[in-house]
Amino acid sequence: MALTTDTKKDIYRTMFLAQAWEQALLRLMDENLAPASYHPGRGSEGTEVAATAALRPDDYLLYDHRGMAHIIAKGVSLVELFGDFLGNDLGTTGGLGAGIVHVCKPELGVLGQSGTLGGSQLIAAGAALSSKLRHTEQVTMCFFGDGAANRGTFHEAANAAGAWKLPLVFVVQNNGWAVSVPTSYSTGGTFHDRAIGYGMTGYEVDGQDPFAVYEVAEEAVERARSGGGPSLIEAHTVRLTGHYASDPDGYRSAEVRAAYAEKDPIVKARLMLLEQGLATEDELRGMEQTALDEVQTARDKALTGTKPGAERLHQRVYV
Amino acid sequence: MALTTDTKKDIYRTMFLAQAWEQALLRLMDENLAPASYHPGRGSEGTEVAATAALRPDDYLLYDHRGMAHIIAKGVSLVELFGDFLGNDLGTTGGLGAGIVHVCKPELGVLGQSGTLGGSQLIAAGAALSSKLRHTEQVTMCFFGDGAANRGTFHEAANAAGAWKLPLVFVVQNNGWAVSVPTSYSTGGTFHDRAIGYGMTGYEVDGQDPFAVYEVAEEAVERARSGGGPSLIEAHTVRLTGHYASDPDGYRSAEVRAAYAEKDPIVKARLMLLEQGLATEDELRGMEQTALDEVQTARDKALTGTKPGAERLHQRVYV
Amino acid sequence: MREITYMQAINEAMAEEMERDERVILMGEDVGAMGGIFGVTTGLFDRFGPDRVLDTPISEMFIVGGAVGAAMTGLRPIAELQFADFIWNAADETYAKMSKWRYMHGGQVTVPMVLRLPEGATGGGGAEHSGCPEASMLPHPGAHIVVPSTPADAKGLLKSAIRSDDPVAFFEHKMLYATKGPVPEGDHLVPIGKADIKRPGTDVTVVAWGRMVSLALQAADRAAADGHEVEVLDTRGLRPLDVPAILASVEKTGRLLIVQEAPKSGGGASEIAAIVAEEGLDLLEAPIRRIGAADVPIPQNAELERFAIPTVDDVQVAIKELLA
Amino acid sequence: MREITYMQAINEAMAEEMERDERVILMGEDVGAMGGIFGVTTGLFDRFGPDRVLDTPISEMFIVGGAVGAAMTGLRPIAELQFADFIWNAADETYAKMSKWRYMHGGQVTVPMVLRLPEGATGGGGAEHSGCPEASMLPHPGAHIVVPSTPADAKGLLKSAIRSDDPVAFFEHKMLYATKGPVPEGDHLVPIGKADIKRPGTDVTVVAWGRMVSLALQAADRAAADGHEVEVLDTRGLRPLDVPAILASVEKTGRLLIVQEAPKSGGGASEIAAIVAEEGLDLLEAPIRRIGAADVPIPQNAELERFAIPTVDDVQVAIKELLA
Ligand SMILES: Cc1ncc(C[n+]2csc(CCOP(=O)(O)OP(=O)(O)O)c2C)c(N)n1
Ligand SMILES: Cc1ncc(C[n+]2csc(CCOP(=O)(O)OP(=O)(O)O)c2C)c(N)n1
Ligand SMILES: [Mg+2]
Ligand SMILES: [Mg+2]
Repeated sequence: MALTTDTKKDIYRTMFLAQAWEQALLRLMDENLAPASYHPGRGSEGTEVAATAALRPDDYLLYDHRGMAHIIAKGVSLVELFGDFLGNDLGTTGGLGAGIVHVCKPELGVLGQSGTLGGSQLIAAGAALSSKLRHTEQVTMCFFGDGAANRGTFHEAANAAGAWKLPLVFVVQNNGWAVSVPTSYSTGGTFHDRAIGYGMTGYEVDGQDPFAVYEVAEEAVERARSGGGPSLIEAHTVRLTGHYASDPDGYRSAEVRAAYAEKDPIVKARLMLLEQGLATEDELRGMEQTALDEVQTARDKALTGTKPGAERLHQRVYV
Repeated sequence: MALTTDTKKDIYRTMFLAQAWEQALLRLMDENLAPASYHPGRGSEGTEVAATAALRPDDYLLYDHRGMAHIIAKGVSLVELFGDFLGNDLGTTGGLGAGIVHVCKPELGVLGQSGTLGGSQLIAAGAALSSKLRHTEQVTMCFFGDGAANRGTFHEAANAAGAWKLPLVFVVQNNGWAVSVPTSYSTGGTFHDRAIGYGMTGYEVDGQDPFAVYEVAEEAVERARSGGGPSLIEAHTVRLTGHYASDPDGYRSAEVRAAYAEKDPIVKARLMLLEQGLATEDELRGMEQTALDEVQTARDKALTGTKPGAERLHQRVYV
Repeated sequence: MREITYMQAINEAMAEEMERDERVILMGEDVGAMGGIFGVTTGLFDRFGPDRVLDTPISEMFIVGGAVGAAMTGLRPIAELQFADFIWNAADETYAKMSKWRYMHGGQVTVPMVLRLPEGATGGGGAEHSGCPEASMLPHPGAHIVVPSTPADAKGLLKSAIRSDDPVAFFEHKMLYATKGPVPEGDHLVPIGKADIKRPGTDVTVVAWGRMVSLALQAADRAAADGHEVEVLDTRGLRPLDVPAILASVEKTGRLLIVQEAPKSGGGASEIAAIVAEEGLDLLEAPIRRIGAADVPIPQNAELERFAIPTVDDVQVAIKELLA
Repeated sequence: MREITYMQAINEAMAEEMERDERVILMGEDVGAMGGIFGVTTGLFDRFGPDRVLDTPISEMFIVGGAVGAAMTGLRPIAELQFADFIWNAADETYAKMSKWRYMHGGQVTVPMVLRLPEGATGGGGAEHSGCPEASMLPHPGAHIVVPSTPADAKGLLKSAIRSDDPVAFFEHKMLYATKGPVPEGDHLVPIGKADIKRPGTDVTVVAWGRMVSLALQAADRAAADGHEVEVLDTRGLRPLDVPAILASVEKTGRLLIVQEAPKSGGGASEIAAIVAEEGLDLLEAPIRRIGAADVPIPQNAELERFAIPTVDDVQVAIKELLA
């Protein structure tokens, strides 16, 4: 799918929606209705939405712990997402979640989350192997941060993907930090260079520019789908907040944080749409209001869900 | 230390000695005096001896499971090595070994072996970190095969080494096979390219040419020692035998094996010494006879050792 | 009935299930052209080809984690780790991904895979190639733990495991590979989680699984010569654990010996002893006895290994002491 | 005596030992400028600098395996995994390298390191951030297993662990970090492997360690109100296990309850129950009782988690039943 004006608008709309959803979640936390453990995605919506937008509905997504924008872009309903965080029966896992949730929606290719970072890299390689062996032309996309990229799991997944030309796209969201540790301190070399050593194509892209992300993602996804093998996209993003919702973020200086604040991909995308004459201010406002209404409706609906009782504990552990 | 004629002769002598020692070990196995589990090193003596020769006595060595040439080159006595295989008190581990042994000689920097491939990569990174923090200018050299290079342990060790510029030299002995699996089937990209992604220098060298190996190893060791950070040397070697002593090697065709037989690094080094006029046939014969005698003496001595009894079982597990 | 080896039984089970269901694939180090380093997968590569029998890189995390991903998306992988000890090289993938993914995600996906784990001491494998880590899976519910002791059980249990929608960790003792026994042809299935009385008796219950069953049977023979009837109960694994069968046997005999090859501490014997001490204490006429390997890393020296690993003599002595 | 928190006690132990011995270094994710995600290493980076307090990459295998290499070559690392569950991400390094390297190499090297493992359920951490895997180390002899329950024990045991030439796995319960208690100033050392009677009693023995000790003490208070004297024996860890102290207590009370936070199957409680069923069966006047978490992956939903994890009520009920 080419990067048409509609695609651009859709990317913007989804970024805005994801952000609005996240604000609503944080409000639920303030109101003590949802548990306060969440890794906000503010700053990385550009990468998450635009890369995911290059996927087909039946492609597989292994999202990461930061934000929910990729999951929203893949089509999981806001009610289900709220339900997962509220821990009630409207969530995809039927109330097992709450906290840093595991969202799972196999019909949409959303396979779930590994709470240990890096676990999803291997599962992604397995899913990609599976679609290759089943000849389904499905592509698997796997998101993770600069920190998680340094787990050995990446090496094993990337090597298998490279050796067997698996239909897999790794997206490294490099926001420069893993909790308090700067990427420059913890990392030798660069992530996109690492691609070469596995016989993969490596891309470096500005994650603040969702349209640029979409273009490389589309190329990588098409390569994967047509049998050309895996790719790795290193997207430079920012973490506009603390690591988790209540992280005081004291290990990053005021200047560092201020510099990041200039790099909001949602602001940037909006500006590009206006400057390139692709949308009017009114149109965008309308779009935004619709998104806010959608979030409000979903929140109201989700709050009507029922929390599971003790009987839920032993369900679905054995078939 | 420059690659003088003496160094070249010493490398040849040690290669020959390692090979003679191995033949004697295989004979012990045939005679049912030593257990028949061993991964012969025939074909990789060039890499193992020449790279190790670039180390100082107090540098650290993490050898691999293939052959004993690196351990011999690092200075462990032949009696001790036989003792480890015979499982008697003359071995470095005092009889705990036998079989695919763990040789350990801290005074010579020989730190031991991880029976699970790849474990030594991490321990090597830790040893290199230790000498860096202790400011001892010791270098750590870590050998492993093409197969073991695909374990996630490598990634974590290489990344830490690259990030912190650790004094570490990885030597990948790429003999094209991991047991029955061709490297080309199991591996994406190349090993020396992988170095780049960690900010390391990567070398590709012909392991059949020990003098070439010495030169890159010396450069890498000196870089490490002077604070220039880690390197990775990919040496192309051959496995002249089956994977382990009694492996029928049926998964490799006669042609493949014949082609490898042409690539004996000992034969090649000998020829180079003669052709370059660095040694005479007589001199080499004398050297070889001395080595054979040395092996015989060591064998006789080692066979006088005593095997441990049941009381050994519970010794040295807690301090 | 025809007799085949434990290894052939396992091979046959895989071949039949791969024939029956094309979603079944096999992946592991050297499982292809070579037929596995122990020969267990011989012939499968030729028969089913490289898209069904995959030689993997030396990447244990990928072998298990990749199989989890494949199992969730329409395949039914049989993944092999070359040695059961390598479960530690893929522990998070085994305990937290294979075993827990389904539950963690609310049952939205199943993870129908079998993880094959050749286990046990063989005379010189050393501390990292001789383990019997089946009990390590107990605190990680979600996967079944199967440990067959005979060729017939190996075949029947593996076929059940491959058909199960739950993940199954399947431990095969390397020293059993060459042992022979009668195995029914065709669709022989053994249910997972049902214990089997391998020898009935009235005086002492010996509970064992995997290779230790044969030690128990040999010791029982010797005890019979002394006039004691030993019941040998093969749990065939550890999860589900057939607690009723264990308690029923102890009720009959009043004396319980549990034999495992793993180090005495922290193994399946401890779990079974604890359960009986909780649920069947009044059935006991003597203290429970456990036999396991010495609590040391297994030495590479085969002679030292012999001192470390349980023997028939150990079992015999314990039986005598229980009857004293 | 002054009162400080469990977390401060741990911090103080590290600071004092780092002051005392410059070979002691600290390595782990976010242990530097941030002071650890739970704040346990606060101030150490400022005090000892980046060559003594190292923020590592997210590479658990390197954290443990690298510490093993550093420990063999002249340093005495304290390595921290951010969550004890991540032991599965470094299992081979922990079980086979840290624990076994010395023995496997004939005692030629020592591996003097401490692996700090923040454990336990905290209300919403889910199946991969809530575990108490101390018992998983039992079948891998070579390392001590320490689990302190009070600030004083935390300080004294950690100082002993840092000075030990054996590797030590040191499990800290996250829910204890903020709890306060009296802690002696200065060189307070607690020997590894000695149990401690946290409350003497004559009617029932409750064996526990880590966070479960406080549940046991609360339940003992309630039992006292009913006129029953419960003895609470804190093993302070699992290896070495103070078996004589356990047997002595059971001899006094005749009744044994073991409480662990880990899932009921395959934990330390099973090991202790098995030992008592072997060595102290005739001391028992009632069946042994074990309490542990439900045998399911811990759900992320904190309300479901509460159903899964042992509570004071559970302990109280079990005590009552044991006395019935
Ligand atoms: C194996 C593992 N190690 C550590 C953690 C704890 N942890 C969760 S998020 C995080 C930081 C991740 O950094 P990065 O991958 O860069 O993603 P970001 O948070 O910056 O988006 C850490 C250390 C974990 N969940 N799993
Ligand atoms: C983690 C782990 N996986 C598998 C093995 C079994 N194994 C021992 S040697 C070997 C092949 C190694 O190949 P390579 O690294 O290329 O070295 P080579 O034998 O060719 O010298 C295998 C699979 C092991 N010891 N450890
Ligand atoms: Mg990051
Ligand atoms: Mg090789």
